[in-house]
Amino acid sequence: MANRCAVIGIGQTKYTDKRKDVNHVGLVREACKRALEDARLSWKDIDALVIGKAPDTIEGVICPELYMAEGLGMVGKPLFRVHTAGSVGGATAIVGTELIRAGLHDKVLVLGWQKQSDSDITWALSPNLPFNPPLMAGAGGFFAPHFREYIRRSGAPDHVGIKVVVKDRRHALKNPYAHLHQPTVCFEEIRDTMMLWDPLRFGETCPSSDGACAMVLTSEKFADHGSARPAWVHATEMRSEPTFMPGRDEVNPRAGRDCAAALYKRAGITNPRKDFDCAEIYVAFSWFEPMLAETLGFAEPGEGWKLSDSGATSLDEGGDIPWNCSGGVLSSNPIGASGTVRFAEAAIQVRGQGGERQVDGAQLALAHALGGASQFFAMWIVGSEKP
Amino acid sequence: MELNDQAEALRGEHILQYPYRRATGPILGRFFTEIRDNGRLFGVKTAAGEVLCPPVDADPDSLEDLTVDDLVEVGPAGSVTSWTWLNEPRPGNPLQRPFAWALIKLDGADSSLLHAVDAGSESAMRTGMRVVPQFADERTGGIRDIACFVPEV
Amino acid sequence: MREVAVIAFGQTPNRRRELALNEAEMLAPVVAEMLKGVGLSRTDVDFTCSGSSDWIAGYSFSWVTAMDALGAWPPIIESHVEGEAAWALYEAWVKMLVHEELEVALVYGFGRQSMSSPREVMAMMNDPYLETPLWPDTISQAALQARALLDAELCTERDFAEIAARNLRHAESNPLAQLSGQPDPAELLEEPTIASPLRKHDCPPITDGACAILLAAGDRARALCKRPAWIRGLAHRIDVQALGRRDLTRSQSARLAAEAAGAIGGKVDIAELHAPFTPQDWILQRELEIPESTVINPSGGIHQGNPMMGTGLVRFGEVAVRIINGEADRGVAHGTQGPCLQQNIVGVLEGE
Amino acid sequence: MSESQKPVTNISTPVAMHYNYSIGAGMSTFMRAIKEGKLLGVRCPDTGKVYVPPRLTSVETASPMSELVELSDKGVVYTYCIVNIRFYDQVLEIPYAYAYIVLDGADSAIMHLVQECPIEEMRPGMRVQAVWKDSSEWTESMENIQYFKPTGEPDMPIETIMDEIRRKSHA
Repeated sequence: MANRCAVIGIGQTKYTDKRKDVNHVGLVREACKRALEDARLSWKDIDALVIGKAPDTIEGVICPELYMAEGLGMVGKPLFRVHTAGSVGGATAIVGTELIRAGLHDKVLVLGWQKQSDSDITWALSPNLPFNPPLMAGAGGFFAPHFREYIRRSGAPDHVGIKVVVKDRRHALKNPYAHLHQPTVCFEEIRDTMMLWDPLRFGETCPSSDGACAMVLTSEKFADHGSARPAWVHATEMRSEPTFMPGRDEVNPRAGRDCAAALYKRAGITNPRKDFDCAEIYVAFSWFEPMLAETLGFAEPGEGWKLSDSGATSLDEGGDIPWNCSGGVLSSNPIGASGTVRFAEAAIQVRGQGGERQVDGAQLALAHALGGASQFFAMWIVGSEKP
Repeated sequence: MELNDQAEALRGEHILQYPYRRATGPILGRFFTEIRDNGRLFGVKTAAGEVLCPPVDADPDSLEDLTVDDLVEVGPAGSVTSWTWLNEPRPGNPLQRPFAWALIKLDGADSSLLHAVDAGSESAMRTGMRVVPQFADERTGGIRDIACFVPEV
Repeated sequence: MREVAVIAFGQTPNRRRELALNEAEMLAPVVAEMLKGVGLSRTDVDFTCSGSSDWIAGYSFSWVTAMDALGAWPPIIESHVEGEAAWALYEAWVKMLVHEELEVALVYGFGRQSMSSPREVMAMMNDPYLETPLWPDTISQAALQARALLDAELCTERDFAEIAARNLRHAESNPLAQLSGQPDPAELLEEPTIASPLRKHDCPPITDGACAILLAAGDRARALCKRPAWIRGLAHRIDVQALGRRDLTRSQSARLAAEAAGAIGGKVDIAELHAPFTPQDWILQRELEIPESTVINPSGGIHQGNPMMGTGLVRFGEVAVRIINGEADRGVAHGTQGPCLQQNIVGVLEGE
Repeated sequence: MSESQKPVTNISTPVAMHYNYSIGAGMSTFMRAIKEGKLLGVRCPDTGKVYVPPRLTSVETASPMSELVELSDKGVVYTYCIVNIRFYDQVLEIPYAYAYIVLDGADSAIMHLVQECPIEEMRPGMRVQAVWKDSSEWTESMENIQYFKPTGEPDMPIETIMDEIRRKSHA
């Protein structure tokens, strides 16, 4: 039986489009210091750091964590870099968890970050390689055909995507760290934004953010050290599937279904909608919410849009299974950190630290990160009780 | 028809380029500003009393944040602590004629800075030699505002 | 602690330029052959982890292409490190320590350095504010370290040439080696310097290649392999990066990693050191306290080939195969990344 | 130097890395054929699925694939997107449609532009055909096909087609 692992400290930066006042080291230290303070630990107490970030083309530095090692307090210690595309923030937390569970370390800092403002994300993600010029315009263009296929298959009405965005952006108003704070956000405002990648409007896409999110993970011995009760890691799971598989179901990827099934089995979850108090799911574009609701077992195939449409995932509407109380990726997207933020926000809920975005009495929460062409999945379940 | 895995593959020129622009944070910002505007070099003084040039954002011992108030002037002259002679400069190097890369400990500093030394020939280079910075004619903010170092006369 | 072993290793021939195949196409037959060698199929692999660099490949998410070539269906449990694949081995090892149900793990690394100029590409691994804008190349940086050793009178250029000659000599018995030979160190010293005091023989070759390792746990390892190379210790540490902040004659992080892995003391039959430059080989021998009797780099070391980001993983593979085939009982494998041995990983492998 | 300049808060650090990029065996086979006006796929020995462009190994089973298949330049639209935004380096007139197109005889979809079709008439299941550049301009590039256009043939049941492809998968 592997050791237990707890989240005892969480730190985030305020997500924003350009952090003009800090360099890479300054940005990540801000999140780490807040996590350490929350954990009531110092830099020197940390045994190891696991750091995640999406492609090194974004900052134009190969393995920037190497030059940042000293500023991260890791000289003479183990520093480990993960990169699994958009799911990396989650994969990073999973590696950190396993260092604890394997008994190799007692106190591990996990950190996801991205400084998108160093370059341009559309540039960084467009391969533009010889012989095969790209046709789609950015990530939204890549996923839009999948959303169209979902809509065709499920018969979902157009307003559901808009409703998801309004819900998440309203949640964001309760989260001081969220990038987009749009006090007037409403259905009409999103509906009237430009249809960039039909069926996806500008308003239904995530922002491009600078930011970092850190968590202090510890073994059971130090679980009560933090300033709030620990979030216990009940289970973690990852799955990947190929990009260019003929007939791959981009709408409801098998990797996601398998990942959720294995995760739920580990934690004894039989009915995710009922068993979880809330969930932080990687919804970078509006239509991912209903699609992922099906993939992750919150709704039957074809019925995910009804879950979103019913208000079940809304904190404001008193939904029974609030999704993305933090505002989600639709409100903040520091790519390499976005998965870590999901994992951290789930922990915030079960630690009761959510402030205005807190789900009353949350005891068990699901977090999910998604990468590549909806093909990389990283998930964890955290709870207020020991597993 | 069979797929051939022996034939020479097609090749094409591909350039991965972007004009990255990055925030410096306060300490490096002041460091570059002083070079650009005043031709002065600064290091940062740590709690242990060490002066690090180039400066860093966090104290290496305590890991506390350092601030612009911890900056102290160093140099501009310094000594070479290690060097190598490059007969064929590489694209983007500060000098496009044979030159030395050197680690340079500026007077008053306890650590060394990496830069180029325009010494004319390898025989002019030795560890411990004294060098002074030569600033770029047009300074825009950044480490290249130091064009190179040259032997102190 | 759960017992985990290397049970198989495979690599492509190390080539200056692979003309026909891309990374994924190079890797796939290596993995297929390795699995076949131990009688496993793709679906027997419980965890997959890789190491690579997008800036070497020339585009973002380059490792995904490799994963596609290996048949990731039904969906697999998979992860990736940006950087040297020896750290992917570390992730796989940790994963197997935790999860009893994971019995077999596949680890691989690859790179096609020939497509670009590695001396410039790797300059992007430095401080992007203070160093990369000057584009210091990897050879010049290593030369600053070499000079520090000479200035401290710890060793001589002759020592560097001897290390190169030793590697090249060992590579003669390695059919996959890129470089090999029986050079006279004195003659090597007559060559011109590239970045003084380093000469061509002191530097790594530019290589296109791929490599893969198979890990297995406990009795599964014993069932699949007559003599598994058990991982008795595995640890990694990092130093401050700036060369002007380090004692370049040392690699503190290599020593700390070796101590944590239990590599210091005890019998070491063979050691494979990931020293891209010959002076670093000398430093590593000292930091890892490699005994006189140890055969260092029986594969040919860096002269055998440098398929970045797999070169460090190859070191683990080359130690493991010599344990598996009975040539050695206990060996030390080392991987590195970052300028001048900034970050180091050390493993101790042993046969039963 | 001017004293009135603003303090430095950010620096410019341009990067331009040059690659002599090699596309590998599978893609080279495809591009060499397209230079002759042919579209090639490769058949997976385990699932029978035809991949376009050809690859050396199956993404599902990792088995080597070597049996090349010449494909029609006609196909059916699986799904698509209408793009109303110009992005980095993009030269296409907006709005434009690009679609996942399953060529006759293939199981994997290729992505390409669909034109000569009013945006509102785009639909899954629509039959389309490649519009080639003049053969004198053919090179080793996907751009030999300017775009796809509707053939006017009756639509195909895309759901059934995709289900059939999925049924070929192992496990």
